[in-house]
Amino acid sequence: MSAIDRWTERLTREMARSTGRRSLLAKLGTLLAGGAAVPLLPVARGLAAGTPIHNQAGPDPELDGPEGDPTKCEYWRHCSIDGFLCSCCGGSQTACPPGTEMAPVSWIGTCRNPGDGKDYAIWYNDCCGRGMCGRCFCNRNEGDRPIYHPYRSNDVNWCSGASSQIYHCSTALIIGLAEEAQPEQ
Amino acid sequence: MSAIDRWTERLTREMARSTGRRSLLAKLGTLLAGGAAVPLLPVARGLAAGTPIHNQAGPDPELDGPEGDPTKCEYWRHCSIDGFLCSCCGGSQTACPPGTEMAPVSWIGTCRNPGDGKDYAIWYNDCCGRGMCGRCFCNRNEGDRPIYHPYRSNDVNWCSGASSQIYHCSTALIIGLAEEAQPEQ
Amino acid sequence: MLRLAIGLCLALATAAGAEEVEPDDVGRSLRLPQRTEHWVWLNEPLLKHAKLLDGDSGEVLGIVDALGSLTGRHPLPCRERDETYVLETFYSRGNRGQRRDFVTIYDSRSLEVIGEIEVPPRTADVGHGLALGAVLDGCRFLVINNQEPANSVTVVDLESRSVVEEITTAGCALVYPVGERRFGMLCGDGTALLVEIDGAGHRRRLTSSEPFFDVVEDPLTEKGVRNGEQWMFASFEGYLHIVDFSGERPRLADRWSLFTDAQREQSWRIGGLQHLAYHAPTKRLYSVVHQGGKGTHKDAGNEIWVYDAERRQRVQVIGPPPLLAAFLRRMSGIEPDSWTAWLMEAVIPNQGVHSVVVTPDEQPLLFVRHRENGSAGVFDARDGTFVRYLEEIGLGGGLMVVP
Amino acid sequence: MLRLAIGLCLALATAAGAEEVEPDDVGRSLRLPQRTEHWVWLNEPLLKHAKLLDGDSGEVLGIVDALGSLTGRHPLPCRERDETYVLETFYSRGNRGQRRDFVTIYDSRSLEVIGEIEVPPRTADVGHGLALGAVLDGCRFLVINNQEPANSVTVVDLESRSVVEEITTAGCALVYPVGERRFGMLCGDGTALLVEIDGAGHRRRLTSSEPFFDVVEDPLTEKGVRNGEQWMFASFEGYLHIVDFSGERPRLADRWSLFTDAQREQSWRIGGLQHLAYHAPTKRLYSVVHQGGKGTHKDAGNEIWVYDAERRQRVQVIGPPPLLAAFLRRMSGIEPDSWTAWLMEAVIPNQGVHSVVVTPDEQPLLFVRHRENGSAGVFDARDGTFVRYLEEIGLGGGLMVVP
Repeated sequence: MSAIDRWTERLTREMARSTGRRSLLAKLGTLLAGGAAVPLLPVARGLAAGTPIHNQAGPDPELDGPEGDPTKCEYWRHCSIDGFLCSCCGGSQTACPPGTEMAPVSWIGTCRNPGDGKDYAIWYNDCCGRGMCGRCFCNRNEGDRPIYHPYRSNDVNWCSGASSQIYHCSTALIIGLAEEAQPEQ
Repeated sequence: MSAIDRWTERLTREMARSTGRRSLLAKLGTLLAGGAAVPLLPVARGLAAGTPIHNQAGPDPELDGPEGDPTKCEYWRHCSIDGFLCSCCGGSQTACPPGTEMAPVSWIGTCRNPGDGKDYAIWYNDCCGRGMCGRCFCNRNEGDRPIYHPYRSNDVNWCSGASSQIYHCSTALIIGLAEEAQPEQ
Repeated sequence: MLRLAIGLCLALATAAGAEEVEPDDVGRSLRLPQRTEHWVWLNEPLLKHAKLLDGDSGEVLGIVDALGSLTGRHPLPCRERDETYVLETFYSRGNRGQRRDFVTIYDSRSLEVIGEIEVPPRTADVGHGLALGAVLDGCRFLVINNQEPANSVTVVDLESRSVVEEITTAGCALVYPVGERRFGMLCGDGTALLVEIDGAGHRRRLTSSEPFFDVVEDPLTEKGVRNGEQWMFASFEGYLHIVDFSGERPRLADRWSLFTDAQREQSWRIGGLQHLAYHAPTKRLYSVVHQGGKGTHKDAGNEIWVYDAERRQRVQVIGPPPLLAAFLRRMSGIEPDSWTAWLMEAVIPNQGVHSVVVTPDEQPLLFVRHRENGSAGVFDARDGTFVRYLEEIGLGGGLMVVP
Repeated sequence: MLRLAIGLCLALATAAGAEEVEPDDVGRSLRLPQRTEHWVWLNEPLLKHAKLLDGDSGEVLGIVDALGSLTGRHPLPCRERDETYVLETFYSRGNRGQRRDFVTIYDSRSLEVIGEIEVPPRTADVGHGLALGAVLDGCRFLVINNQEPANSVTVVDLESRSVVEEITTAGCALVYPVGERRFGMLCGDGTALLVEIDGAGHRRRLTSSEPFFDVVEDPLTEKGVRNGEQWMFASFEGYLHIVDFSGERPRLADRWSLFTDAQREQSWRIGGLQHLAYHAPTKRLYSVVHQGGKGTHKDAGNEIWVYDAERRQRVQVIGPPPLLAAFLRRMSGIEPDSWTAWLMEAVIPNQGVHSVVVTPDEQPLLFVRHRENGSAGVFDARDGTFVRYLEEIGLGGGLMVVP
């Protein structure tokens, strides 16, 4: 078992533990290309079955101003987002707008929550299957990397795993605390 | 033969005469609906076979300012146009942009040429089969009528007769002199 | 390889602390909240969709696609079935290839696509986007205006989700519902047509009115508003025509002038896209007007005149908000209360509005919209107080539908 | 009926007079004029097409569709075949249903669709739109970057108009042509990959370089520029990497800093979309730069630095024009020379540019573009003189391709 394999196994176990309720089916793998071991990401995750009634997750209660407002680009979870904010499109920072499908794979950012000063790992899952929402375009690139480093790249259309790859808007889900800050911090 | 039938027959003959080179296949008809004789238009016309090399028809030499400039909404032929000006999209006021198809039917306007003070009948043929051009949107409504009076209605997507009904831009072709001015003049 | 592993580790980690924000569930999509009377659908022709907004909050609640026409056909909501219908045209190669037309069926609560009905590929495509399809009362039938080659309508049974038949309506166009199995049309000979279908949706009878308007000299705009079994249409010259479809044969029930002689002399004129709105409980008629000559019947209006339709009197004048300045401010990323925003509002001309719609309830909202940049605003319809802008609706579109 | 006949008569008439303007021919479509070196393709993601413009006149020459991706994939022109290729994705129901991907083939002179090649429905869709497909030298083969599930490329034979094969390139992405049957890629382990195909387009050999950059600490942007068999990539931290694909194995041929230590201290940084451009005859490198921190590698630049790439020295600084003010002026319908236009330019901040491209000829033009509103301008690349705005390109898009 290579170092990478061991690492992905540990990661999978830890993610499953830390995310609790989620039915976690993280698929991580490696492929050999040109003799170099390179991780094949993104992370595929299971989807929660429930479709809640309208539930605007709403602003972070402990934060004032745009850093606590999920309809603003300055919202703290948006530090590596690239797209239309689902909170402006009938969804929220954690759920897709009515009639759209959350893709099971995403890119990952690490953002500092000004409320507790901690760094959180964020999944920027895209909502898919309907044309561009067009509202609240936001592009911030802390920790963004080129597409040859895909799970860190916000440029990729992350609707790949959904039933239609048409992009509608982006969410910003908390995975858990991050071990380290962004390279940028 | 009804009055309308005689009228359409005369119209067809006169159009063929006045337009000379065109291979004119004007199809005019009437249909009975609810007991009332109502003309079924638009006029279907044959398409000239030749596809000329780039030939920006260009401004009217005798006219200064926007009234003589086919890329301007104020151009005299545009008095009843509704859409993107083909002159701004790689075409001209008389020819479609490269790769698009001129629909064989159109609505009809009557515009006064400030160069000679005469009223001309204008065919606003749409160019079709490619998405909206998006440049030089122009809407003028002299003589425009609602869609139950279809061949006088610039609101209709006149790509109906083309192989794809996707609208790209609009031209403004001279048919000949008009017998009467617009009701608006 | 070590460096690579470190890079990967940056993103993900265990969470042992007690105070941190809880992890989120993955894969959730929202449903709509409970419907209120203050919702409105706004089309967007460039993005080819329609947005559902709440007039009370200004928030976007959801979006449905509307592909393949000039304007993006607006949604056709049906309360009895909790369904929303959109007429769409698809080509096998985007803008080329084989054309197919569909009624796309959405669940009105989840906005999920729950079905489709293929219809003859002749659905009318018209820039104004109005009265090209309608759900008849009771939501059993949907009627679509076809355009090519001759005028006709397609009758769709929404219960069996199938096409019943195509009825030729040569010379007549547009669909104005007046009952469960009855709808009106306007015709090129200056008449109105009443189309009646039977319980299965088949053609029962077509009945024409007497000619009552002049399609050349003073035609009726297509932008009528409904009042029960009557429809009100304004003519280009500003006469309101009340067409009654309740009897065996449609007829002009009434006709009155929206302008006094003095106002006509000052060139006041109707115009716009959805330039009329009617609020039945208060009998208030809202009319977008401007000063202009013939041929300006689609121009935006810089005033909204409010009439008591019973007394046939103008009772109020509402001035539209500076929608273009608000639109450009938002596009430029300028804060609403800034000096620059104030300057933009002062410099950029108020271009008026093309469209008005009013909600049907007792505390009605009046929505207004400018079709060229799609910007919109909300008034209290009772007293004409401006309530808010609807921000970032899109980049174009002038249609509004109260579901 | 008389009134109706009069109405119809209004439009059409005989023409007996001698002086009137001649009737026009119906049904004509133009071909493109003779190609010059100063043409450029500009994408438009909202209208989902790309416009071809003449930089000398500022005129739009023609438009091709580009459906089904975030940005509208840019055209891939091929001079030898007089063909232009666009990668497109179509769904059977607009934004839903079955996905099919195609290479749409245009005649470069008429912009007519003259063919299509269906390809595996996995073509990569990436916001920046760069290096996702490329025509190899000589125009025999087109290579497409796939994205899902694993990294791979599809090789298309343009002569037989068929897919030859899919080559797995796990961990490596993007396509940088370096010959008739050779192209480079960049990889997640900090290496470059050389892919060689045989005369039929089948996989011949994949060869990796030594690792030469750090994908976490200082990755290379995807926005490289070609110089023969070498590609130049800037790293986030502003080091230019010259990667040589001419040998058996790709290698880092050279690496130099775009900034002095003093400039680094002032936070000068590369950034944008197509932030590099290279003019081989004069060895001039154009680089979009701004002052900012880490994470600003996609931000627009308010300066364009011109380097002599041989001497590795900055030789000029070009300041971008106020594109946003020009864009909003045009949208507001305000005349260029008016007081209002002047005021808008004074009030609305200059947001810089994201992209630069340069034409390859001896009198080169430098095109610049801001991706958020799609506005563009033209400079004389030799002396940095501003030549003109390219007006009304669309409402978004930052890509430019010189055909």
